[in-house]
Amino acid sequence: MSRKITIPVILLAALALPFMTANTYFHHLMVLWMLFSLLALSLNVIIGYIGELSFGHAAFFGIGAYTAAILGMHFGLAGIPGILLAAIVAGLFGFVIGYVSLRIVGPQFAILTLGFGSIIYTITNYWVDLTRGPMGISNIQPLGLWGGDGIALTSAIGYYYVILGCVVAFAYACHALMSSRTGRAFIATRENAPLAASLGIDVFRMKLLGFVVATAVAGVGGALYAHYLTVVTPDVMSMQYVAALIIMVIVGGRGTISGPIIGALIYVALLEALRALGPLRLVIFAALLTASVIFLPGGIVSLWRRITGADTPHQEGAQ
Amino acid sequence: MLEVSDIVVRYGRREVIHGLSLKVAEGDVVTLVGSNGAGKTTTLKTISGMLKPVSGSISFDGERIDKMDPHEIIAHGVVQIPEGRLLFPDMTVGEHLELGAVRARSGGRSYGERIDWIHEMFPILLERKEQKAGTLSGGQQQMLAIARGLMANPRCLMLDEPSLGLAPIMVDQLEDTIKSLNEAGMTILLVEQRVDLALRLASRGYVLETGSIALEEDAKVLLADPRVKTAYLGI
Amino acid sequence: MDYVVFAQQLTNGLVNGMTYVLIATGLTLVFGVLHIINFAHGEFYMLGAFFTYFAAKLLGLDYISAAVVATLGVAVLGIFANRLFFWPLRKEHEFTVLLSSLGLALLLTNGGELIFGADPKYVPSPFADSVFEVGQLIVTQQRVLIFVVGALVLFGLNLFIRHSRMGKMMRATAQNPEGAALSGVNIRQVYTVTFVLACGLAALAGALVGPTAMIFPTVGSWAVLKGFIVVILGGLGSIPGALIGGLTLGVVESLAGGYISLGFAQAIGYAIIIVVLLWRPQGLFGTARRT
Amino acid sequence: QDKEPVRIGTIAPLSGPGAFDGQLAVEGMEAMVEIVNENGGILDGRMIELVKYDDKGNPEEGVSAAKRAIEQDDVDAIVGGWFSSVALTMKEVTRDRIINVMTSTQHPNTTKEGHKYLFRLNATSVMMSETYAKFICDKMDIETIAFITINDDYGRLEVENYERLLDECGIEVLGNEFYNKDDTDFTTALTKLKALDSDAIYVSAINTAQGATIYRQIKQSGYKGTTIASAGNMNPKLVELSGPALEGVYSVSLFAPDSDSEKLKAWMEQYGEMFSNEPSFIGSLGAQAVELLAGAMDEAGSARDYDKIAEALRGHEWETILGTINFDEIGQAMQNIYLVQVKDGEITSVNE
Amino acid sequence: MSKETILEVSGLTKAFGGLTAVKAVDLTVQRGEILGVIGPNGAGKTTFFNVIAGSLPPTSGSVRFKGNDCTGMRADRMARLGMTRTFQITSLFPALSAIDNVRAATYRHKKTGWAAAILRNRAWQDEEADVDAEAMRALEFVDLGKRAHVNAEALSYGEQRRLEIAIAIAAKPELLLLDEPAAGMNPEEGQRLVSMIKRIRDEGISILLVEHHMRVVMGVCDRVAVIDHGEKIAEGKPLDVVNDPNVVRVYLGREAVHA
Ligand SMILES: Nc1ncnc2c1ncn2[C@@H]1O[C@H](COP(=O)(O)OP(=O)(O)OP(=O)(O)O)[C@@H](O)[C@H]1O
Ligand SMILES: Nc1ncnc2c1ncn2[C@@H]1O[C@H](COP(=O)(O)OP(=O)(O)OP(=O)(O)O)[C@@H](O)[C@H]1O
Ligand SMILES: [Mg+2]
Ligand SMILES: [Mg+2]
Repeated sequence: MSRKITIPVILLAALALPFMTANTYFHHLMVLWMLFSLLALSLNVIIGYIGELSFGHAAFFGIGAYTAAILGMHFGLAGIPGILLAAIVAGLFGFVIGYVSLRIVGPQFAILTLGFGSIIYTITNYWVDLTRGPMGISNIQPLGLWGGDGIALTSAIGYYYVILGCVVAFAYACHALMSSRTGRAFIATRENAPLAASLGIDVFRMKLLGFVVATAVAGVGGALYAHYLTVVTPDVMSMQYVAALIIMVIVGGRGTISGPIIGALIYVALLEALRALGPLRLVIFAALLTASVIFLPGGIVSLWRRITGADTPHQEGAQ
Repeated sequence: MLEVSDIVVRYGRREVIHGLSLKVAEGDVVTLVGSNGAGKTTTLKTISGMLKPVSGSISFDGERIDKMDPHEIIAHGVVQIPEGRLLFPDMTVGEHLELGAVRARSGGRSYGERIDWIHEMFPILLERKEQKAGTLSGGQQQMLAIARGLMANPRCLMLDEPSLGLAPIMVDQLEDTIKSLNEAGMTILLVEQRVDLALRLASRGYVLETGSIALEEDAKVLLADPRVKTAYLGI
Repeated sequence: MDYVVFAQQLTNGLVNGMTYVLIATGLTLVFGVLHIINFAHGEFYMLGAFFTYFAAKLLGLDYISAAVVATLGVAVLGIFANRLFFWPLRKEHEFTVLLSSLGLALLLTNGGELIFGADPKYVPSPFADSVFEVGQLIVTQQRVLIFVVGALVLFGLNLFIRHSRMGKMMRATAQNPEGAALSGVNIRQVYTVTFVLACGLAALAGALVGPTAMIFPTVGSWAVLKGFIVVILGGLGSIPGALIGGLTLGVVESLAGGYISLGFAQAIGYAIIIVVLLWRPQGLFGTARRT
Repeated sequence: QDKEPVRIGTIAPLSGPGAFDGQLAVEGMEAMVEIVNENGGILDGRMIELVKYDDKGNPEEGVSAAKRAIEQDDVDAIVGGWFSSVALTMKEVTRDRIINVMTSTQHPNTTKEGHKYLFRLNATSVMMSETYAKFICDKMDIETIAFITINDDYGRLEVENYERLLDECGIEVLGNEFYNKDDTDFTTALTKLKALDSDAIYVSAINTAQGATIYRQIKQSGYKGTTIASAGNMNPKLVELSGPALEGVYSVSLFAPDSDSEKLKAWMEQYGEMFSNEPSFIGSLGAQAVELLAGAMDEAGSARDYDKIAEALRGHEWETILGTINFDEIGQAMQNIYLVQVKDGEITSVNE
Repeated sequence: MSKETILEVSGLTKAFGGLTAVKAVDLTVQRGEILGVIGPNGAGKTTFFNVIAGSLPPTSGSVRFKGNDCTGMRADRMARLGMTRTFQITSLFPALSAIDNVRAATYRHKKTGWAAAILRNRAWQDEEADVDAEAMRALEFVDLGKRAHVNAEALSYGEQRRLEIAIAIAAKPELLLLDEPAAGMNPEEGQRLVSMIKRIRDEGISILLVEHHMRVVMGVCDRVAVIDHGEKIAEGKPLDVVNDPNVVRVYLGREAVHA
């Protein structure tokens, strides 16, 4: 099967998906899937492309959500300008935080992002005048074109298509990145920073670029989330979301485009399917999660590679 | 003493050693010659237990060692000095020597004697006893790697490109060291890109080509063999 | 009067700091030796507290014996955790291992909720409510116990890592596993010992800190985050670093809470860590990573 | 008995930090369901069936759960909204679509911005604090007070209310410390509060584990003044966990376990048969929700005619396990508020 | 060939705490020249490279490259100016295939970025085709054409060393710093390396070479400098240097006979 066939087929399937069922609850799940796909893809830029771990990604998601909520609340900007502003604000935070912390790599970087994330979380909780504190902001307007112009998106299907559009656009951008000189510089930086530098790659700038893009896209995700759920609380910045996103990226397959999307699907679908199990739900989920990690360390996408026989040589047998 | 028979080794699905056999007699110096990627390092790693053969057997002193873990093999007296040194950058020279002895074979020189012997052989290691290995120069690191291996009190020492990165004067010294180790009764399996040097030191040599033995001869004969001359010595 | 309050806050900070230290040491070991970010560490802390509770309740042991039993029990669990969740992944990318530990953490928390019940529990300790009074300073005996045991454990562990043969093997494995294997280090044994020690330390922390608050199956997630911060602040894999890092964090939080704002105390703690890391990326006691 | 059951969706935190509260709530509901079903069910023999959903104490999960209940599982009514943040979010999903009885949430906006099918059982924090403040002023011999408060909407409202109410009656508020919902150590805050040397410390804590820790640590800090427990959070587990630290402490509650109401006794008996936990306030709210829904559906003659059910609920006073209750226009319940005190490890109501 | 100075190092010193690894070294490289640097283990050669290439800041002294003062300039900026180096300890992108390793190295002299890739415009298409062709040529240059799709970590040691050279030349530097390129090669391969280096020079690239294989040094170098204990102790024509008794004593030993 060549790309030329599979990609249009998958796109058509994604477009047709909502018509498979009239059940609006499934539509809701599809929206969540797309939303998480967008977020996981953005985190994948950090984890998969620049090779660092960020524990602060949910904070940027939250910043986007709050920006959209506050703009909507105070200025009636509930449309495209609001989303763009959410991206800009989240990206600006990403720039400042990235600028400060990307000089440091590895676990130390992860903890720096955790620190920044927690500070943002704490401020969100305490700056009641702006954010309404722990109770969050509810009754956020639904998404419109420019906001306040009467066109408002209320159905889950509508959101599904809007977010699907974002996911497709961003996935394509990631694909283009990987087939460009800039993308090669990303990968070189991830694989061996000193060597990359000796080849003329400005390692810091590459990382910063990746980080800002990732945080801005997370901001878009946050804004869409806020409009769709109409509520945002500081909880969206909690470690729970960070962990969920990391799970999606790695279980799906980091550094790939289909991986995070599949990871998001599995996350949403599995938790839903296990709902019937009651208290056992999360135990089974955790067991499946660890089993998948242990048996498919390269993520679900590596299964595909295994089946099709595209072998990656890989040390084995030593003690 | 060391007998490798018909081993097959794979990395993942790729088979890189296809039924290789070799023998090293007690007290001998045997060298393995082959171009880049022929499988020399792979062979040594298999003997030392870092890789497991898919089939075939390896025995040392009549005992099967191919199912053992590296630390057990070391305890039997088979020690590999790895290509690329593999030191512990933040640990001191002294600690390396101590660690070399964690699975030392019993018998032979005592711990203290070995330390003195090594310091005599490489005085710089005594001088830099407290320095961290990561800050040693390339050549100093190579000496430390050999010293660490010797601390295990080996009977059969496998050296993988020991001259790597050594200045000519140090290579001389290495040559002398290997000679004296052998004279002291140590069996040596040597992999060395300086084929001339290796064949000078060895009594027998195996020529390895893409994972199997192409030639097995007396070292002197190989040194004179025109095929070896053109393929490996560049003359 | 102000003086007394300050001294009391400082004492509170030091004791809280020591609880962080206890949690962080096991983490720093696994982190330092095996380069594993073990998200499940907090869950072993949780298990330590719960095992103490059940050992006291079901076996009728006194607090000290229960704590010892719990510590040993969880240390043994460390063997299985390593065998099933970490050892098989030793050659995989660090993020993969991290996810495996995250899975283990979820498994233990949710399994704990199922088995132990979701209701909070209290680990009874005879030292919990009795206090030491020094002048106007008041500290419970339990807190004094935490401090003293913490200091002793740290001291012992540091000696072990620096000078024992196993400690050296652990450090060697940390820096070059392949080189260690070729020097005769039994890597598998190093993995096992590291996890046994780390889990035991986490459990000991749980058993000691348990009686100062209520326990419930999700306490671990709090513990692991604090632990990480301390580990990074002090320097990866450094035991003295964990000590200084933990105490610093405890005192900073307590003074920030006492004199600036309680709600922001944690955030201020984070801010200080950020500043320290920017100044010394390798942490207070860490060695710089060579590239 | 083969009529289709009436299905009530219950959305509660069944995992995560709020899991214990969720468990108590659901147990309370199950005990009441059992009672109703044993008496022949409702609507001429239809049994009640609970469909449980976990919201993890998280608004987004709450939304998903509510959507699933309505759109996928097609339940007849929803009981939920234990945590304010979840309640505030969830009500937007249920808005004008389904009967939604909210339970323990105390946030005024739950009903202020509610909808035509939304009812809330718990008193708002304003109502609670008015009663409680009066008691504190009249009956307690204190002149100064300090607060230790959870930093969430509930806690913030509480301090706001009490600062005003107590000030009006001449009790001076010396200070307040906010703590966070994941804190486990309060010595720093308590050291500060102790230094204020107030006659009383008011502890605002919803979470049982945190509450018990605070009470214990107050005792351990050597504080000698009066401890006052926040309204609506006294429960047997808290008493058990806090040990002697809670002895003699007052609180107000909708639930007085020693009340002589027959209905309450029956429910507590049923609860004791079915579960090992002690019946709690939060459980009694769950039970009351089931009781009210059953009654209103019977009266409306339908499980689906929400206008009629809502009308029935608003229509008159109801006799329930917690005594008489009636709802105002926006669905807010008016209930009895009891003053309770811990005596010999038992929660007893204080009869004036 | 015109006598244009491409690199001028003067008084370069680098100290690590108490240890001065490089002491006031002066050195110049002419355009098109191959200059060898030899010296005993631990003499400070690698440190010298690190300071010139911007991987370490110097303690004192100056580095001028193509007439610009580049003292203490960051490694990536040096690289963009046209100086590329290899590392003594093999340094590759281990998880990437050999060809991807080399592709990454073309970064310096390519222009189109992410935006062009999104638009898939003409410039991008042409450049990608160039990148592939250049990468393949570099691999073939070092005889790794057949191994193009093998991951770098799966190559044998000697192959990895050659891949490093391919990476370095794909960056199209003006000055190439090679740190022991022949390590891990047998004499025959060393001879092939000699011709390879000569061919690189013939493309107009100047080379600074650290090497212990005297046959390689003698085979390619126009001039040789000797460093011992951080100090330059000799400099000149290869034959003159190897006959310097001082050099024989500290460095060559018995090899002097063979050289
Ligand atoms: N980790 C690995 N994964 C997959 N293949 C490998 C791995 N290591 C080595 N190989 C392959 O195995 C073959 C033999 O490699 P080996 O390292 O044994 O060669 P060698 O004879 O030691 O060469 P050199 O002289 O260059 O060191 C080579 O083709 C190499 O590409
Ligand atoms: N980061 C460092 N910290 C302290 N000392 C160092 C550091 N790097 C190198 N050294 C010391 O500086 C001296 C020069 O080292 P360098 O690596 O430059 O030697 P070299 O000439 O390249 O040797 P070789 O031929 O063995 O590679 C050595 O004594 C080494 O121990
Ligand atoms: Mg080799
Ligand atoms: Mg060097």
